[in-house]
Amino acid sequence: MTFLIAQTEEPSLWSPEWLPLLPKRLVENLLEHFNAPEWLISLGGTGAGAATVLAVFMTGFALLSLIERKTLARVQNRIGPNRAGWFGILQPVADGIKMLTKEDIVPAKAEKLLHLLAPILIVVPAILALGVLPYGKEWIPVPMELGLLFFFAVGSLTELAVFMAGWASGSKFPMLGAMRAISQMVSYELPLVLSAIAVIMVSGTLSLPDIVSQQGGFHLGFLPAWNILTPWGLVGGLVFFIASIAEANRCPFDLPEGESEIVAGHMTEYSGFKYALFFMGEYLGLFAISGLGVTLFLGGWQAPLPGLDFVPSWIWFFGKLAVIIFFFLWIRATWPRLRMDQLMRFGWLGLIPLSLLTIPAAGIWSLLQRSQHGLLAWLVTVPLLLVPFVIMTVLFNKRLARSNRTYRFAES
Amino acid sequence: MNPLAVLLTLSSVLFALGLFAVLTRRNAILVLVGIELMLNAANLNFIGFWRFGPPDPQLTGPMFVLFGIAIAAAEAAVGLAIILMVFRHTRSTNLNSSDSLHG
Amino acid sequence: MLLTLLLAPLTGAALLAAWRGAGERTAGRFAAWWSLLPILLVALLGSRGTDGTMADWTLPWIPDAGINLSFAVDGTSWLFLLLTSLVTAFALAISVKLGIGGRAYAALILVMETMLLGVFTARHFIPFFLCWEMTLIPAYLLIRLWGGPNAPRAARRFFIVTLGGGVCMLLGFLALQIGVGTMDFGKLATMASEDGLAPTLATAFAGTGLTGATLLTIIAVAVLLGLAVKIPIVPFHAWLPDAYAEAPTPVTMLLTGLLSKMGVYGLLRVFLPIFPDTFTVLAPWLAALAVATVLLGALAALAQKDLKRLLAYSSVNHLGYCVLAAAAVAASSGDRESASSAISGAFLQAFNHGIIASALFFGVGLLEARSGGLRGLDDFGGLRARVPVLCGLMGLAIFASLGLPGLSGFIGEFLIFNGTFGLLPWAAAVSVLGLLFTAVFLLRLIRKVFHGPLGKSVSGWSDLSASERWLFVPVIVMIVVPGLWPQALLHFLNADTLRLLDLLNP
Amino acid sequence: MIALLILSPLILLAALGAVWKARPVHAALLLALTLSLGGALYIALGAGFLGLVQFMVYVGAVAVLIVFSLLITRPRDEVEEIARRPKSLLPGLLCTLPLLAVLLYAVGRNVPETTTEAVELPIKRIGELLFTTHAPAVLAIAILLTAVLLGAALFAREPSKKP
Amino acid sequence: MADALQPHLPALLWWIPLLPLLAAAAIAFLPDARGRLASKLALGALGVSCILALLAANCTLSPSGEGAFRLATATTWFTFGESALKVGVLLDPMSAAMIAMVTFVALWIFIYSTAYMAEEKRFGRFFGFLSLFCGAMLMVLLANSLLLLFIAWELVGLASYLLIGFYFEKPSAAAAAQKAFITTRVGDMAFFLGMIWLYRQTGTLLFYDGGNGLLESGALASLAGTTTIGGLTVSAAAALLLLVGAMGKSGQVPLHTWLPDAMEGPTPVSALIHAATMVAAALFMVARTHPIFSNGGDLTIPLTATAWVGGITALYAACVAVAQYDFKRILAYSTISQLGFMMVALGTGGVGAAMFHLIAHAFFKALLFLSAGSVIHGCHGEQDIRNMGGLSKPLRRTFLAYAIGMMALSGFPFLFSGFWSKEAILHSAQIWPGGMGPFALAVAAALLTAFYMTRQALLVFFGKPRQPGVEHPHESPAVMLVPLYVLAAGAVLLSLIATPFWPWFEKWLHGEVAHFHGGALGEHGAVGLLILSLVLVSVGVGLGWLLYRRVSNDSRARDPLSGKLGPVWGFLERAMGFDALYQKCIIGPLAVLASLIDALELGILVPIMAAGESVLKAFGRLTGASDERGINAGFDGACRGLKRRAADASHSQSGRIQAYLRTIGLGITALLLLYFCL
Repeated sequence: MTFLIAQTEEPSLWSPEWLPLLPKRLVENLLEHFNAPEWLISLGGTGAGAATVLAVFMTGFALLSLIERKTLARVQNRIGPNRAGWFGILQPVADGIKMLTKEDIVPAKAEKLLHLLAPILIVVPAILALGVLPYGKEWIPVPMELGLLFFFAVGSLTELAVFMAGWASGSKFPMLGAMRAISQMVSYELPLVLSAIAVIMVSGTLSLPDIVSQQGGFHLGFLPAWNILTPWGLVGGLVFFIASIAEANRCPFDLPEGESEIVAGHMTEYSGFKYALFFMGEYLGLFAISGLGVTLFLGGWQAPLPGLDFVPSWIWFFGKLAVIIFFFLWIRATWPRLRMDQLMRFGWLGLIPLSLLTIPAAGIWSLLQRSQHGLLAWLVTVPLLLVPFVIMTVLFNKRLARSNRTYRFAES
Repeated sequence: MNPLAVLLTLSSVLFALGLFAVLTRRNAILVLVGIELMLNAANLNFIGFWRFGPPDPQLTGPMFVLFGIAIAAAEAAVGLAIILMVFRHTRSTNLNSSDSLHG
Repeated sequence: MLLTLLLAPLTGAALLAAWRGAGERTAGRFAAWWSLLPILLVALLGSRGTDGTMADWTLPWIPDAGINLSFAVDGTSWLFLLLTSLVTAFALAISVKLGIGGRAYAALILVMETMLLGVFTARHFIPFFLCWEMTLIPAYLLIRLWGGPNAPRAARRFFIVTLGGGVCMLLGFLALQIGVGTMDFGKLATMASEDGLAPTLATAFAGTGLTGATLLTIIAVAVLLGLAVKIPIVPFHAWLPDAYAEAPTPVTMLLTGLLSKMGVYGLLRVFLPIFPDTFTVLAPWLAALAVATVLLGALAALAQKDLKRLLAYSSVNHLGYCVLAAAAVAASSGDRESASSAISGAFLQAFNHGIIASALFFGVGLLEARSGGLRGLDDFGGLRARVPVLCGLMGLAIFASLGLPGLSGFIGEFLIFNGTFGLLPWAAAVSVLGLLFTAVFLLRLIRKVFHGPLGKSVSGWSDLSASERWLFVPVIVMIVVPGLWPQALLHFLNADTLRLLDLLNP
Repeated sequence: MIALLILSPLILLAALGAVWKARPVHAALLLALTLSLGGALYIALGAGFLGLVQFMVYVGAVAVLIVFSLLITRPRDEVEEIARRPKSLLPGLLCTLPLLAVLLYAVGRNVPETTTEAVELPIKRIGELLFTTHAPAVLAIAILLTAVLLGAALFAREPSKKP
Repeated sequence: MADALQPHLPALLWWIPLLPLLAAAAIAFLPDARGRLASKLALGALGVSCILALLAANCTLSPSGEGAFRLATATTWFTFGESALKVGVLLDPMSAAMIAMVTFVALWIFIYSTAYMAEEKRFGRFFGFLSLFCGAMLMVLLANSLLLLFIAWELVGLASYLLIGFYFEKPSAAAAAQKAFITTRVGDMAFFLGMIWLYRQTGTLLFYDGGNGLLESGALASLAGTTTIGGLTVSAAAALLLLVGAMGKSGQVPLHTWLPDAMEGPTPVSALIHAATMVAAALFMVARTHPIFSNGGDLTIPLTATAWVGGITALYAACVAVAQYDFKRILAYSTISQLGFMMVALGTGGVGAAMFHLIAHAFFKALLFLSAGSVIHGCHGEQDIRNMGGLSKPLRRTFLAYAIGMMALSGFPFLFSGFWSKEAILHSAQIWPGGMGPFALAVAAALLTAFYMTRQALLVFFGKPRQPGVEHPHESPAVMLVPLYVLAAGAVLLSLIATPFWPWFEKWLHGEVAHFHGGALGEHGAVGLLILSLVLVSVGVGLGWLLYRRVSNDSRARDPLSGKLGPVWGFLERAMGFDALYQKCIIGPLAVLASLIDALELGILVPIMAAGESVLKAFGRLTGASDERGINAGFDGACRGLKRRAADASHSQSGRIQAYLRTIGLGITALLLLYFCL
């Protein structure tokens, strides 16, 4: 691809910072040793790097599926899976085996091709998206200049995939689920992108590594210069994370697969490996989106406090990722599910206006920061965001209070 | 052979196809599909001329494409909204079923 | 900037017109808040410094005829813009308070504001005249639809008479367009100051066989007629008392506070520089008329029983001073100091009278609202015991209006008399009687309405509510501050005054 | 060049499908495919930014919208046969083919000489241009989009229940 | 001390009037409930400015070698065109003495009021008005610009209006207030014209401006240089106008009618008006602009006019005072006549004498009014002296104070300031080259003064109570008595500083050092004058004693004098019918004129308008009709035809978009083919 960033210089092979890149560089060195052509080397390297990432996140996925159940159990005063292995550590493996060995059923009225395509199209974008995130100072699987754009571009494929799944299974519930899912995704992608735009405006670049490196350094010597610690960043970040929960179809926004209402949404007609793919796709998507959140707002791999740089940067990244994901789990464990109309209203009347607000705020911010009016920037942006927020919450509560249920997307 | 020629051919065929869809499709939404195709053909031309034409610091082509895309999106949104409205009245998206303007 | 200012109220009107389902009060409130926008804009304009034009905007309209919609703001216009925006906002706020009007009403007032702003900034006759006449339509409707029992007749007369004046003015300027070939105020003024007007006219209208001077005089008189009706100068004031009395109080404020000022403005900013020589000829007559206006206004007010009519005549009387000043300036033969004093005085008087008169009418409106429509001089009595705050505030306005030093009314009158005395001592000496009579009838008002034993109709009144008091606050500020610190207004005027004088006697 | 030669037939096929396919949903999906392939083509031509934007907008938004509205309006004639209607087919062809002919004729007639060295699409430059030279256009688009947002919302809102 | 103060003096001077004004402004925002606080504010402000005034006066004491001390500041107030208008403050011995007196006397009047007005509902307002009154007065005294003086002057008028009309529920009070304001405004307008005239002539309104001032040689020369109507010099004309203004404010004949009515205000107000503020302002103004009056000799027209006006007023008021029954009315007329004295002094060049009499008069007149107030207060609001009597026992303390005041006023010899000041005035009138007229009038007035004061004293304090209401009066509280004694002390002690033997005051005004020399009596017939005034006083008092020694105990009994005077008495009682005269000759005709004008408007202008209107209407109907008949009909017909045609044409529209599109497409194709074929 023509729009890759040039890779930085080669340090010693075993430094902790470079540890995750080990397989990639091993493959490259090997190929060079057999003086393979340039494109092959880069291809191999990239493949190896991708493999690393994939491996990491597969294990992450496995662990998460377990941890989630454990956490939920804790919150709900249960023990959770504890049979398979020590503290049920082998539970994911067992699940995997079960999934793979199950029969793969395809409904008679289904459209075979699309039905098959859908799960793949769910997983692929997630993996692609994971490819462009900067996990560490040096660990950037595919360092792309347009990383952010790319992320969103491939992310937008998911909706189509979901639709395929729902439509191709040719039965009621998947269809309803798909419709819900699509409407939800469409309406929550907007705040996601808008709040990201604020970041782009301030950092003036689309490449994720640059965005992260611009969040380096500390205010007042100890406050990390992450975007989340600025007024617009705070608002934007919160919006972003809420929206990302919705994008990942997780509680409290998990209507598309609300078991109690529509069996499993668009995945109803799937089973066995395809179902596993869906499952995996969702978790990878979760990783990807929260990883992006970390990158954009939580300073990516930057250390939270000065003097902690000796810890390899990617550890910080994953630490933050873990925290975020734990929050997601927590929310899921504690929050009830929204209703469709509430969901829509919240998205359109709550998040989008707020995220729209962050853009002028960010503009003013960067302007004033550039002209050395730090304090003024605070004074201007905080009320700019706070006042509408308060007003909005008031109105919002009013409207929510006497809003009765409406079926909008289930007509005819 | 000349890449620009290929590109232009491609775009013209795309355009023709789009036009065909617009003229023959019954379903209003699919007419919209045709329109999108035509717009893309146009964009393709711009890209092509920017890419293979003389270097242009003003980036006229890409710019135009950018705006074109934006407008296309807008057009799609409005179009679909209108179609939905129509659908609400005459429970169909068949263009011929909405001919209340006939003389 | 200027364009924004001009369009701001219009936009408000448009929004109101578009906004179905806005309840009366909502619409009124909206308009009132909206009308703060022009004030803000004017203030911004004012922050641009006062020398030369602060802002201008020109749109060629009929280039062949050299007709273009050109507007510009200099210090003097700025003062009037301020007045317009303030009084309009005040009037709108009060309409809400008095529960008058609704969407159409508020929208009309806003339209009127735009037109007034246009009049005070126009630099070419066509836009000037357009705005000038366009103020009539809203005014007519406002009086006609929201006015008192005899409103239709009053409105009709007001409309016809002022329109007649307008027609005269239009004819005059058309003659200029034909004769001299331009209606641009600036051009005309420069031509006049190089006195190129009469000869060109003579050549243009050679057919009539009249001398240039005569033609010029005819034209000038025609234009003057239009202005005189608006100001109004005796004996063209017959429409005024009815109109003022019948119009709803806020509209009366606009009429006296702004529409009459258009006349003064036109007289000093348009008529004076374009027809200096003719004006010098007319000056004695005009001065006589002005003195008549002052005295007759005051005496007629003395005879009134209806508060609104009384105040209407007092407006006539006060504007008489402005006319007097104008006449004096015209008569000035290079006595710069007197002339500048007279001009500044006239403008200040116009401004302050705008504020004070609207305050007074507001007071009357409040009285009406409390007494259920009564507003006779003898319907009240002893109010000061019952509603002291209202009386205190109205008293303030009244004393300002009779030119008590330390309040805004005085400076204007001082400067006017100071200027006039240097140029037309007799006129000044005689019209000082006017000041005396003003005091007489205003104090009589106080005695009959506020003092004496408590009237029957007055029992069970409540004093001003908090919101009403707040409404008065800006007025008080605008009355007291210029009185103590006239420079605040004057430093917007001085540069223009000198420029005007340079035009008059180069 | 290679990318071009590989992609263009695919694009054509997809487009053909989009035009010809009887089932609306298929047509829509194929449109999505066409457009994403177009995006790929842009990238191949060096306009990565545009490619991604195209992908995002068309696949992420337009295609989804179309599909979605297809779902909402389950057409009665789910399968609409074009072939069954020569009455509209013939004039359609009659309009399209000559046009195509003319276009191809024009293309074949004179193709300007081409500079084949790879060109990069500098994003920063795009940004600068957007907010300097094309600022008015950007504003216009912004207003247009806002209007569309509101307008679409108003249109698509179901008629209020209360009389 | 004084030197330490010098640099700050200009700023300090501004504060003297500003403090009470600010207090007034603050009180305006206080609710009536906070009356006490208001009074404290007013008192505090006035007290501070009193101290400041004394300090300022102290600065002027040290006689500098060259002439009197004078400090004049000038700052630009506003600019019109190219010319700037300056205002400033001026401190010289005259103003220093005045501010000291005003603040001092007013302070005690304030204190007195706190008790006197205690039951008043609008207690706070009252003090607000009082502060405004004093502040404005002080501004008058300190102004270095005729304009500033005029402004303050008008404010004084306003304050007096508010205070006289304080009991506005009483129609008489309201009327009195209006009368006061308008009558004085007549004068003010003259003042206004005179001021503007001076300004136009000299281009400045500052009194002293380092040589360019109004009262300095340059301006005076230009004023004297130009003559106007009637051969008067401008300065004479302007001075006459100023004089009219002064007459209005200080109630000189014929503009005096408001002053007796001003009694409608609360007693402390009367005290203030008559002693310290209102009328004094007028006198002070004349004194201040005296250089303009005397511009061109001691016998200029304005001076003569002043002298005569003063004399006439003095005698007139004294005569009227004889025939009054209202306690305060008598004092009011006495004030008028005393002011007449001062005018005489000013007219005859005795500025120092006038000033001194003004100050002395301030003290004892304030004293008299306050004790009158105390008496009225004691008698539960009784004001008619016929109903009083025998109050000297129950109200002994008040009586003492009153007695001092009364003797000072009627000029009892040697001990009392009134004696010396009157003496000085008579002296200056006597040596005036302009004739003996004013002198004679003043002498007569002095005689009558002694007479009517005796009458009042006898009727009020001696004999027996003639009315049940006043049998058991109660003595006033200390808060009201202390001011009486302070003022009484002042009235007595002032006599020390202006005797012919040691004319300290006179010298101070001129910035010279006063030396004691006993031989002062020997000079130009001072002895004669001394004797004369002794005679006058004793005759007056004696007459009074004879007539009113034993008045019948019946309150309805006719006045002993009325029998002797016959119809004249009634004439005097009606104050020589000025009010009736004005009612007939001015107010009535004015009203008639007004209604006439109104009638004319309604009768002539409006019909003209209506006529034009109806013509227009007729025209409108005509054109309207023609439209209906002619144009519209044809137009409608045409339209109908068009409609029919259109209906036929519209069938070709199938309403199907794609059909249209196809048609268009086919059309284009056809065109293309055409193009390629040709």
